Amino acid sequence: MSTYTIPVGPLHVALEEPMYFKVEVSGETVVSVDITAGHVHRGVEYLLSKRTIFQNITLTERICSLCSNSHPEAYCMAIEQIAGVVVSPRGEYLRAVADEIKRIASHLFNVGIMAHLIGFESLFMHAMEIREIMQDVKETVFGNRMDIGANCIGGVRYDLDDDQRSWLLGQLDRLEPQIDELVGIYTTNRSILNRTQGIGVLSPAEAIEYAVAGPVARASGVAYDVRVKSPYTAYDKLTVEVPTRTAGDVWSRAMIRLSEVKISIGLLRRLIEDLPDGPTAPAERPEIPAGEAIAKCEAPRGELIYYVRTNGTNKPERVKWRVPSFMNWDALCTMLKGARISDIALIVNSIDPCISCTER
Amino acid sequence: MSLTRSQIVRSLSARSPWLYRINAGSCNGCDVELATTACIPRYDVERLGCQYCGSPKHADIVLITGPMTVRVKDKVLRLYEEIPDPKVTVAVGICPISGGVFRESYAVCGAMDQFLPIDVNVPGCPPRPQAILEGVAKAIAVWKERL
Amino acid sequence: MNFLKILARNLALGPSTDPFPFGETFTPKGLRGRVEFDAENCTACRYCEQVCIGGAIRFSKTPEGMRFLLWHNTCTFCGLCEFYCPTHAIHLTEDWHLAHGNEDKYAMVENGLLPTIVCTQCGAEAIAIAPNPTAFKEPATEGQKEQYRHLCARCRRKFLQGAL
Amino acid sequence: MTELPVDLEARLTAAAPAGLRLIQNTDAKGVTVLWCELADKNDLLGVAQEIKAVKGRLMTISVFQPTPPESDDDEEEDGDEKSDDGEAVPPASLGGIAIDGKSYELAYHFDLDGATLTIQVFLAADAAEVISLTPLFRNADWCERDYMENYSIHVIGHPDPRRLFLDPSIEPMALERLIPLSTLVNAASTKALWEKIISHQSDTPS
Amino acid sequence: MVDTIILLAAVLVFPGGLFVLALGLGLKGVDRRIAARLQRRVGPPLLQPFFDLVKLAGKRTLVPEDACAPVFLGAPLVGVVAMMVAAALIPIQGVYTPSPILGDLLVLFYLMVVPAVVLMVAGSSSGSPYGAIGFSREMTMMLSYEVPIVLVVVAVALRTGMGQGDGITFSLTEIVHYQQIHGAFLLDPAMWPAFLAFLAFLPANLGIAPFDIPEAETEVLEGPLLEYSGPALGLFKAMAAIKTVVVLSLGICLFLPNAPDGLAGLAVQILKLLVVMTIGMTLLRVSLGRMRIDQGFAFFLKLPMALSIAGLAAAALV
Repeated sequence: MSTYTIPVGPLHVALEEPMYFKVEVSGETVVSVDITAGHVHRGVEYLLSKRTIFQNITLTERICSLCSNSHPEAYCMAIEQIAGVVVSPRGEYLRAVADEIKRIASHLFNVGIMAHLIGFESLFMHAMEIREIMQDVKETVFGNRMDIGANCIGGVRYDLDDDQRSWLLGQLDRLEPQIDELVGIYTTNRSILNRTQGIGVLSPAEAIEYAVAGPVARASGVAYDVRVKSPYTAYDKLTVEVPTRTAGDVWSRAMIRLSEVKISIGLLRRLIEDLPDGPTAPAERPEIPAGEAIAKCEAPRGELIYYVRTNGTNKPERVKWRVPSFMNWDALCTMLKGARISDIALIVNSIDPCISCTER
Repeated sequence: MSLTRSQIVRSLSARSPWLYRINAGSCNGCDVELATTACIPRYDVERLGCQYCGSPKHADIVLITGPMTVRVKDKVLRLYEEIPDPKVTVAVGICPISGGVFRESYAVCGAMDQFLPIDVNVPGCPPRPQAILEGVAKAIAVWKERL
Repeated sequence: MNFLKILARNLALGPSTDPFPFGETFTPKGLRGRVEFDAENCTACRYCEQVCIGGAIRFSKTPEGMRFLLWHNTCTFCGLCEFYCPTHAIHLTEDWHLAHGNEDKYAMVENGLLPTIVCTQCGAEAIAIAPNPTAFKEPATEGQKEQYRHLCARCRRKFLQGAL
Repeated sequence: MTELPVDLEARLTAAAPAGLRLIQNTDAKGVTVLWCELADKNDLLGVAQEIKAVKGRLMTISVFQPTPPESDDDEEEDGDEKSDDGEAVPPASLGGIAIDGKSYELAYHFDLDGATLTIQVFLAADAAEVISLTPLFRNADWCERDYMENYSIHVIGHPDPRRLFLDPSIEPMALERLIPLSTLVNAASTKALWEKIISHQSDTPS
Repeated sequence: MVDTIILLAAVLVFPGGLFVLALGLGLKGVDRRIAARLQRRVGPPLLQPFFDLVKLAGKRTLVPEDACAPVFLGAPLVGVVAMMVAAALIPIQGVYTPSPILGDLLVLFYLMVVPAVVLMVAGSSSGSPYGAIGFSREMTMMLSYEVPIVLVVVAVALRTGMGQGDGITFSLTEIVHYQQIHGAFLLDPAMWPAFLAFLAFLPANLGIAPFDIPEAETEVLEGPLLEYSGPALGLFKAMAAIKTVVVLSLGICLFLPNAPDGLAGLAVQILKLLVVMTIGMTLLRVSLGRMRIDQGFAFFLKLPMALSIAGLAAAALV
């Protein structure tokens, strides 16, 4: 059968964000994929060096709204290293709280979208309704449903009083049984299993070759989690379980995410219950001297690394970051090869691509 | 007589606004909130007669997010042309309204209303689903006038 | 077929749909919405302007005084201005009803004016600003604050040193 | 927790005959960060091979043009935090490449089981060439394409040196061109915007 | 002359034409409402499909540059007319008996293929790659479900014919009549395999999950309909609505036509349509995800095929 090329994207309903693939197909089977990137390139790296160090807290948050806590967190951690600011224990715990809340919401969104791509609207709605618990938590605790604005240089901008803590724990109690039920559905429902098992496979060797990160790596047997390997904020005081699977297919990635949601609920309980007393952030705006630093954190999609260089002025000289989707996206070429047209969107979604993060 | 008939037709038609969304380089916050607004039981746009459509040719109300990057500009404009009149455009989030925080970048064209007519703005970063619903309701009112 | 159980439960529980836009919706306390500026408390330190990534805040000198403008259509509602404001002169309200027709685009503004005054001490022209609470050794009384607002920069300094 | 190879320093030193400067820091949480400045860019491949041999993973590559210490040109306004004079920024890199605002610094960030090892390489503006690490680390591909379009650095032996993110209509070397100069002619400028807002304000009685 | 008028009335007013269109849109409204309730939503107004149709009728139709305009615009019209005729072919026990001039089960059978063919023509004439994929998928699906449904129909025809003693009959009127006297086939265990095969055919023919593969929005946008807009798209929506009634009515005809005379008969018919739709369509589409095209194809080659063969054997032998 002769091959022909179909364009997927850049403005495609199944994709949350504009990404563009030229997919060469033979019948319904993908022969090769060419990724054309850059539709969401907004020149944020340039903008960061034009704005002040404090403005950039918010600008890094707007790089991507699904990882919108991880970016400013890593950025602030790098600036703190340069300025020698030590975050108070309460600030560290609250940072981790914000991190885990975002992780749960992000993972549930991805898992829900997977059902949507299978055409299983009821399950999609069900997962998204569960996610609404977390959205309400964000809106109530932080004031916005996506860009929570938790971080500032030297700590966090929000605080939890006793009422909010018990309310939060109550929300987690509401969430947990629903997650358990959701895991049950994703583990046994034939509609899900038939469509997601065995497609978009990335073998453990390929995972290492492409240096993929986050749930994609863990679904291919690479047990790497920044929270464990190089702990930041309060994670050195917690035991973070790192789930792994070896099949490396679309389904495994979804299951890893669901397991991580469960683990995050446990972590959140610990963090909220053990919340130490003290200030959340320094009273004064710190002075930022010249210097360079690296900060890493585990974004919902995996390892996020920030390199910041300052020169003593109020603007950073260079801010560079690498998001997990950067490598995961490149690995799509391997995952998509031999897939069917109907699975393209599913496979793309399975890496939970953050285009805006990647293209900046 | 003909006037009343067209009025009836117009008010019936106004109860079927189909939505289409265009991402012009957004950070995905507004898109996630749009998906939430459009598809989940809690906000249920179907109550307003809305439904999401996969083709621009089926659309009546266009929701645009993102600061219009240089790369997508032509594609967005082409897509916008494909949508049959009468149509109403809603800018969701501050990026399409003013360029937002990405204004002044070399890769961003800035405010969307320089390139295509915008009818309703829903500021926010991102706006909450209720605010988007409010914007859609405003857009439906505008649309009814154009039918 | 485990999903049928959920469908049956959904049917039994009834719709979970928020009544908005036909009825009231919930608005959490602390939602970051429309920004409010209180010129009475502003110290004109302009920290808010410096930390605003959207460039939504602008102070400008006019004959009437120092003018504060905030355009909501480029405001990210991040709250950094509120966080860094020493006197709570700027704060985010819970009002999220900001959707508007494009004709009102440039009217989505929060206005404020720090009026031009004549210094009660030396008669020089100055801008009325509130004192930063950290400037006082002891918490300032209302009277002291009022007095401070009507001084020029030089007399303010003297005032704080207790020289007036 | 991280366990660094015991002979790491020896391996790196052996791989960089032209010399290197290695600094190691471990923070209170036990996270180790290593900075390694190479005197000669030609040692890069050898060092990278050693890192690969100890199962290092390339995380990303940061590139920029370090500003010389006395250049404060790009402080247009409200520069209330001027850097102190006589700051200890070396005028030249370890390998003797002058930091004149035009030379490049390449920082290759590697992960060694949780520890971060940054290999810094300096390129003079007139010899802005560096070898591609893509054959060694598959994921260097996009990183190298990324900096090729932002800086005028030639990567030797890159398998697919197309543009990555920049639209063809945007002139190349975006970061090199724009950061020091800020030559922005864009309809989206803040100044034009505020003129509109203010004129609208004066139209409407408050 | 009178015959012609009656025929035209049957095709254009009742039970075809306006009546079946209204019924189809009404059913669709109920379907969306029930689906919404199952998903914890309020859902659209019951009359939403009417609003949609009125709106589409008022919009402009754009013909893509690459498309052949007469074919592109003619296709949906042919589909609607075919479905209206098909609706006039199906008897409603106690209410309507179609004129034998219109034809029998075999004619109906051909007419029911028309929508799929029309979609294929639409998909291939639109000049969009997604339309082309939709075309090939529509074809694949049709190939897979057509054989089982033929066997089901033959089984029913055989059962009726044998019961009447003349081998096989393709007259729907007779099939209905036979069941009215001898009891519905639904209550005849020998016909159960055929009935089950029909239930599997239902979602495939109507393009409902798990077999909504040709129109899958997230995969091929809306497949053949991608390039359509305005009244032409409205015609497709009308065609789909009428087709729903036709296919469901056929099922009722084949397996459970029994009903009283007159208005009560009409009420019973509508009630049956609602029940079959809720179970055979609504519940299915909210509780399942989509299959992949190869999975859908393989599915029909296995279970429905076996069921329909078993059904035929049972109809002939038991």
